[in-house]
Amino acid sequence: MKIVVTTESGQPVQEVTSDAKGTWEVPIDQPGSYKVTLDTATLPQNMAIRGGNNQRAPTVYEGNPTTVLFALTAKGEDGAAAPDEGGGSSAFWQRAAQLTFEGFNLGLIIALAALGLSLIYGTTGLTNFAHGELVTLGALLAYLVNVPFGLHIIPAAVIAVILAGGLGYAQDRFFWGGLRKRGTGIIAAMIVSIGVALFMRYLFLILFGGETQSYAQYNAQAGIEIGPISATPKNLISMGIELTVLIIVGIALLRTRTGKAARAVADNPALASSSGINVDRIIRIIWTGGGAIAALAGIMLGLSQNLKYTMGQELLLLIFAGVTLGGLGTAFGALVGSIIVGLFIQISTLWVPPELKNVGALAVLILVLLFRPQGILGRRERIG
Amino acid sequence: GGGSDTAAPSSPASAAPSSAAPAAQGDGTLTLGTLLPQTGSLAFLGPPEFAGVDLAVKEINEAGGVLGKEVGKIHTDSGDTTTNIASQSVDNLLAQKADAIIGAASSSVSETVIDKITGAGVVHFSPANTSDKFTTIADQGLYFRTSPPDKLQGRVLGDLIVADGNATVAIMAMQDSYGTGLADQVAKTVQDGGAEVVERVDYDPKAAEFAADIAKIKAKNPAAVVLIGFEETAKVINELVKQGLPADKHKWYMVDGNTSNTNYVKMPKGTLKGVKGTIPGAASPEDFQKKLLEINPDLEDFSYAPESYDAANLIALAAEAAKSDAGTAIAAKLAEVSKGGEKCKDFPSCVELLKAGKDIDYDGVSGPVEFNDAGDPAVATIGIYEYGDDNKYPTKALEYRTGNIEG
Amino acid sequence: MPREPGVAKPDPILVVDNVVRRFGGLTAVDVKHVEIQRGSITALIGPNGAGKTTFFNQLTGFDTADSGEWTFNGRRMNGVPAHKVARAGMVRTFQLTKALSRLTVLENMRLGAQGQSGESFWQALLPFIWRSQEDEITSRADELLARFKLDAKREDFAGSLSGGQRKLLEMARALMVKPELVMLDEPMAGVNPALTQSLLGHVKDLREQGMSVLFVEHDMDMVRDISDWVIVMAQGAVIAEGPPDTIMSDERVIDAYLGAHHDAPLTESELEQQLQEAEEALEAEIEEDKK
Amino acid sequence: MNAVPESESESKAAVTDRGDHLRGAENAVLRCDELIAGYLPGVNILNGSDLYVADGELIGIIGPNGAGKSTLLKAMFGLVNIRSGTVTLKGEDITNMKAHQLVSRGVGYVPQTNNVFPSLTIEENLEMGAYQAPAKFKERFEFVCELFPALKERRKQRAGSLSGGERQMVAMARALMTEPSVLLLDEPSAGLSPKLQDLVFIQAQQINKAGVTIIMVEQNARRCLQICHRGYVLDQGRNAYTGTGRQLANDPKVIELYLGTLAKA
Amino acid sequence: MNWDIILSTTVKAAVGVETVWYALAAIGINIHFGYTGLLNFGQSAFLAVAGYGLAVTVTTLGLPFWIGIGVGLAAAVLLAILLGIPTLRLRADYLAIVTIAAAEIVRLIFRSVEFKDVFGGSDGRRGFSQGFYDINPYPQGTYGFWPLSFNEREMWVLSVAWALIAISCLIVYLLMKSPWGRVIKAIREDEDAVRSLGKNVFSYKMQSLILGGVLGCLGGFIYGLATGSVQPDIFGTETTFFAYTIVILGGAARVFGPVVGASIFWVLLVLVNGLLTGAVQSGLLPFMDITQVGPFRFLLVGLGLILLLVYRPQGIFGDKRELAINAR
Ligand SMILES: Nc1ncnc2c1ncn2[C@@H]1O[C@H](COP(=O)(O)OP(=O)(O)OP(=O)(O)O)[C@@H](O)[C@H]1O
Ligand SMILES: Nc1ncnc2c1ncn2[C@@H]1O[C@H](COP(=O)(O)OP(=O)(O)OP(=O)(O)O)[C@@H](O)[C@H]1O
Ligand SMILES: [Mg+2]
Ligand SMILES: [Mg+2]
Repeated sequence: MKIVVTTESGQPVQEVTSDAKGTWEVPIDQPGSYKVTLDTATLPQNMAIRGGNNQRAPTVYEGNPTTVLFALTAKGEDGAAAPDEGGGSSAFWQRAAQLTFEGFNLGLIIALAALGLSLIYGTTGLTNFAHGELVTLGALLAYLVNVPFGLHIIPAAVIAVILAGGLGYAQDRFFWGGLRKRGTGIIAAMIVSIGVALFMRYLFLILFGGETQSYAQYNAQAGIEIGPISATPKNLISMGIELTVLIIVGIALLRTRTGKAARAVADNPALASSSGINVDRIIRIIWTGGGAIAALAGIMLGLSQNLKYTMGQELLLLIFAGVTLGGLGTAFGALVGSIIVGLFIQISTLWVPPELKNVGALAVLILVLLFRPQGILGRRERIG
Repeated sequence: GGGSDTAAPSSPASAAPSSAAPAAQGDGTLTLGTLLPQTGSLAFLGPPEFAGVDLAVKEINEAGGVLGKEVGKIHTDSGDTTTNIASQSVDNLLAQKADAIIGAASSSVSETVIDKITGAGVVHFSPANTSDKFTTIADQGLYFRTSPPDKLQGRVLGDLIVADGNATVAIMAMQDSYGTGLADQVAKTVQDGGAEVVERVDYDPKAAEFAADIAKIKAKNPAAVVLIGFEETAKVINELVKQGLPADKHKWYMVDGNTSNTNYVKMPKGTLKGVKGTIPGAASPEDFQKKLLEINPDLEDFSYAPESYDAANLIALAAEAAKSDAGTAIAAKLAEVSKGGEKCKDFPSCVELLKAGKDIDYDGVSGPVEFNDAGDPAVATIGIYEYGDDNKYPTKALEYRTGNIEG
Repeated sequence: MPREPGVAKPDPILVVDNVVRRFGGLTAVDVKHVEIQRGSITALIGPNGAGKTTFFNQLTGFDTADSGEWTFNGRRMNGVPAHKVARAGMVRTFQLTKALSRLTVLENMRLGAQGQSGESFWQALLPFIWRSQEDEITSRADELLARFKLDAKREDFAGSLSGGQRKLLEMARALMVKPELVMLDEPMAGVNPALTQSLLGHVKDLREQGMSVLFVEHDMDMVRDISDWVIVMAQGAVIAEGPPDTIMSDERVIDAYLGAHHDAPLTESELEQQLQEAEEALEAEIEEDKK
Repeated sequence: MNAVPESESESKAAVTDRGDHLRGAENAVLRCDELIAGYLPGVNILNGSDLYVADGELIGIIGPNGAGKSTLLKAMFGLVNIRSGTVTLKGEDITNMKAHQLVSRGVGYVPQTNNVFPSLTIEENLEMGAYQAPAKFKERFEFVCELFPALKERRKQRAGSLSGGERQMVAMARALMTEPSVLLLDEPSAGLSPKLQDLVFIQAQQINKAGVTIIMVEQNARRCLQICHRGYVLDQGRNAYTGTGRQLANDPKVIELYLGTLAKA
Repeated sequence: MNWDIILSTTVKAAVGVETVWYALAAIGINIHFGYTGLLNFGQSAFLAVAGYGLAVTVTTLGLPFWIGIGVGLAAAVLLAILLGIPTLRLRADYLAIVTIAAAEIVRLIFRSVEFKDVFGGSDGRRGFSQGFYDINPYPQGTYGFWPLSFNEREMWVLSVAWALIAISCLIVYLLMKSPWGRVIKAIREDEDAVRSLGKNVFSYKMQSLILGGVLGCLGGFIYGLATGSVQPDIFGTETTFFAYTIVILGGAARVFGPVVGASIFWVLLVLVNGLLTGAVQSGLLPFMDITQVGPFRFLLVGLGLILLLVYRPQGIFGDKRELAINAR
């Protein structure tokens, strides 16, 4: 193939013919802009330049080679070679399918994290800004057991969830319970939770460092194709676990005696106590469960997205959005709301740039609340 | 830990804080302040940067210090813009009569404090700012940086991509001045070279996950994927592999921010095989990294350690050359010691030359660092590295390219 | 006047037509036609869950009726927001009290006064504009507080009041508005009888001054004592209307609402009888248990 | 103890006297001695109340608004912090014991306000009433539904949407779910229709006949005094008068200050 | 340890730039949350639109400084109205999340590559403060006495800021003593009751939102002018959280609460930092690395916040009685 190199103004520099591999080289003695033209007549038969343009305008800098590329495609395939334009609609739907899946994937993790928040909010009225840190805690505990101790991630996760449950218990036993006893108001408690969040987050930073880490297993697992979707086995199993936990907890709250007692405590602790419910015990159960569930959410997040000391904090806004959207204080509300948040984040990227993906989800949150001020599953209170 | 604590008789002897004396006079002791992230979203960059400065100060003091006195250093936290404590840290440094401040990592943080620092006649020297604003900013000639030259790096990387025969390229860039600056340059070079940028995604590094971003790239099925970012790239790679864009089917390219020998080792063997990355600096980073590990054995990431190290050395040399530790005096000499003279590669050898009355040209670990009038590096060397089966890159680069940054 | 539900009154202040409110399958309110006489005290009675409070909510704009319309002083009021209803002169109290907890009792009272120039943003910044009006409001509030036996609590937070005191504050605060029609939802439930009695005197005074009163109450002594007219609701609908005495001897009302021991307080013998009944029932129960 | 109005000699009801209390309280099921309690630091609402109730007795407490009646019940039931004084149940000191512990000792309580769980259904509300004895739920549920048939139809309705009177029924029913041996009722008849008020008073008597000790706070003072064995008049956190129900009801001073003459008219 | 430095930086922090702009933000929050009971977690958005309004007007559009201030104020009012219309009907907890969401949307848009030409992406904008310093009455030099010393620029910013704080406090004081303030506080307690007394609750809430937004947005100006630049990330949720912390520290619904709270907050941050750095450098804390001072400081701040609220839940100026009423 013949290639003509000229300066920007058209002054000829050299003509070369490419070698068998299709490469060529032109020495030049001055940096600057050049024009490189490929003589299409010299192309092999049945071949064409991708995109059709046979001119390139590279800038050459002192001391460095500059490469130009004439990508060739079989003639006639030129149109099809640009699937981004021609085959647009099927690619669009494939992406939409993938994004829907990702929406559920993310939504379920949010839901799991939101469940813990919602439970604790429900029973104690505490808007826990440290909940993100509980999520991080679970992930880091599992890391601790998994990497330095070398235990496989599955038993490590089990241990971490149990530990986190224990820590949840301890947190209420030694901290929040005491505050309740002193009659700390819910606003004051909310600010305290900001303090707890700061404390825990920076403790993590000191102990764990600022870098991103990953578990020893299932890292960068290859995806498998399921129809239009590609997913990793770990995703699918995680989603199964998440859904199971969510449904079990949701039903337990509605059906079991302790679950009902938890809702009673949420409504009116003094009356619950008057009915013979040990309020502190119920709250401790909720903290234990909430801590454990948050930890599980953290581990799931860590499995799919690696670990960092701010991982929970970065999810917190989405968690709040999920809880609120569903209706504060209901378990299934947290599930529905979170999945909607997850779906909107992902699917909105079909139209908005991914850097603004949270904008779409948050805007939907605002819109929904405009029409249903009590959230999707929440109920209006009667007046009077 | 590490030996960093030993060499820190930090406060100047004559510390009586008299407000009347402008800091510009100098007090005979060169005091380096650092304003680097101990907290915030760039906290992972803090340890290597601090270690770089520590290493330099250690070497300088072992070589007899500057102007016959040990160099002092004061470390402060720049946080990130969300917490806004940088300005308090600067107050603190100025109160302690720092003559030059090394920092910040984030361009945004630097912007919030540059007026304050340069207003006090102190050198503001960033190892990591890449925003092009600083080229034109009103800095009274006191702002410098050794940060990776993204124009040259972008050109080298872009050319590499074209040379590898990739006709379609997708760019996944972290959304800040570093990422977008580099991405713009890569995109331009790639397009000039005849390949097509089929997708460009700017992502928020704080996002919980990157599934949608990768899905967008996947839809265009590019031959090459350029990953521009920091350590969150590990998450991006997870997602690439998951969505069926592995390195053996699509070529991945990385940049200095994420070409790492520690971040990806836990991934399955061969995940990064054949991936190429560019890192500024002529020498293999390996030796330097060993020295850093003596300073801080916990280091896992080495980003900007060379730049920080060079910054400290250059300031010390400039002070020595100016025979003064005053900020303005140092600033006046910084360009001179960085270029045009006898080449030398570390503080002891350079200072020898200076003492012998020679003109020097310091070539650092991060590259040849020659300052132009704006205080930006003018020349740089970029190494191109390739990952092996063990998800690590070898000490030896495939190729080094040196060039003028502006072209 | 005839006693059928929905009779026309000579000078009605409030006229209600076909107000319906459903909650799911339950029709809480379904009032065909009702008129409230100006300058009189009208009682609204009916079993629990008859829809009295819900009816109040519709009329005062706190809830939206499914259908229906009503006029106050000849002005159509459906769809009018709550605060405009109140400004028009129709003020209600709440059955489950709404004390403004972290305001003092006095501030609660002052809030009720209408037309305060200091409530507009710009005038609020200039105290001399509203100072004298504030003084006048305060003295009126103090008068009412004394009458409602809340003067000792004047400077306390309303949140620290007892259940009965809250009821009193709720009513006193509504009177601060100087409404044309005041709608009281069980104002005296939980208020001690001696005080109730003195307050009834006050309400009668207000009637003399031309105020109209519509109130819900389960205390028949009180209803009999002060009301000029009684409206009976059951299952959302108005089932009877009339002067207190006639209503209270109405079989249907006794059946649905008053029960057997409604009229005078129990005599000794009645009490004995009641005890006996109770005992018998109990024994029967015990018998049954044994089986 | 402070002085009370001078008219002691004429009144049939006795002005409270500590000696009487100590004598009467010897075999009491539940007794309070010199209770001092309050909500806000430094402000005492109860100023040394004494009260006792013997086994199987029905006690009425009346008094003006804000006298501390509800506070007294709450203090006995562990819902207000007692600053000094003691509460004794069947010889056991239960001062400041938690409410749920008292429930397991057979005490039941119906609060004056906020007495239902608004987001639970009626049925769940009642289930919470039987929290410590779930096995009995079915049987007791049938029993309370007979008392208040309205509840059975609505068992799936959320208590938060109920009318004032309906809530009161739920509150009463919830306390009856446990079959308590001592029952504290705070204005159980408030907000109920006359017919149901009757029912409440009759039921109270019936339950009492079956051996349950009852302490009842009422503003429907006449009715209350008619059925109770003994009554206390509370004023400013102290017992002003005590006596049998009939004594109190006919005491001119009590009538003037607390009962009013309305009902007689 | 160098006590002189620690002390002087600490005293400086008590009146410094951070303190003043956080105080202004907190004064706004105090109006929203302390007095009206609006859980506005989007205060940072008010600061952001003001700062960016000024910056974009001056840099992108090239208009004079004073027009920039006007645009910033107008943007804050507009934001309050836009935010208020959908949210003021919501229950407090819902309002909180919606305002956080709105503030995040504002921030994400300001930092996006998509709108980089207007807002400058993640690096923000600079070079708009000249008009402000042009009217600086202080000649060049150093002002103040030990341990406070400021250059003429800082002096000018601080003078203006403290004047704004004084005016804001006066406004808050006058308003909250007035019947207007009574309505506002009553809304905090129970909207329905206020409605039943004939007050237009929505309108009052909107007035409160606008007032708090405008006073808060002054903090955005001060920040922008003092640093000479605006960045999107400074206007994230942390800023709002810290401002809330400041309000609670000082005592909610107290006129000087936010001002005192802001001083204490920054004094604590700087003092802890100074002490820790000093201690580490002089080898008192052998287990700690100097680079861990940053995180450790925030850890202590978290701890301090917890302890303060545990032992003085009403804040410095707050009224304990109010808390007891509100306890759940
Ligand atoms: N928001 C609601 N959702 C469902 N049902 C409701 C709601 N509000 C009221 N109800 C039902 O409507 C009926 C009427 O209630 P309302 O409060 O009006 O009764 P009332 O006549 O005031 O009774 P009371 O004398 O007990 O106060 C009741 O059966 C109640 O359960
Ligand atoms: N939560 C509280 N906080 C502070 N003070 C309170 C609180 N509850 C009640 N009080 C005060 O305690 C006193 C007694 O209240 P309590 O509720 O015991 O009165 P009561 O006798 O039951 O009155 P009522 O007949 O009106 O129900 C009142 O003066 C009231 O102001
Ligand atoms: Mg009612
Ligand atoms: Mg009471």
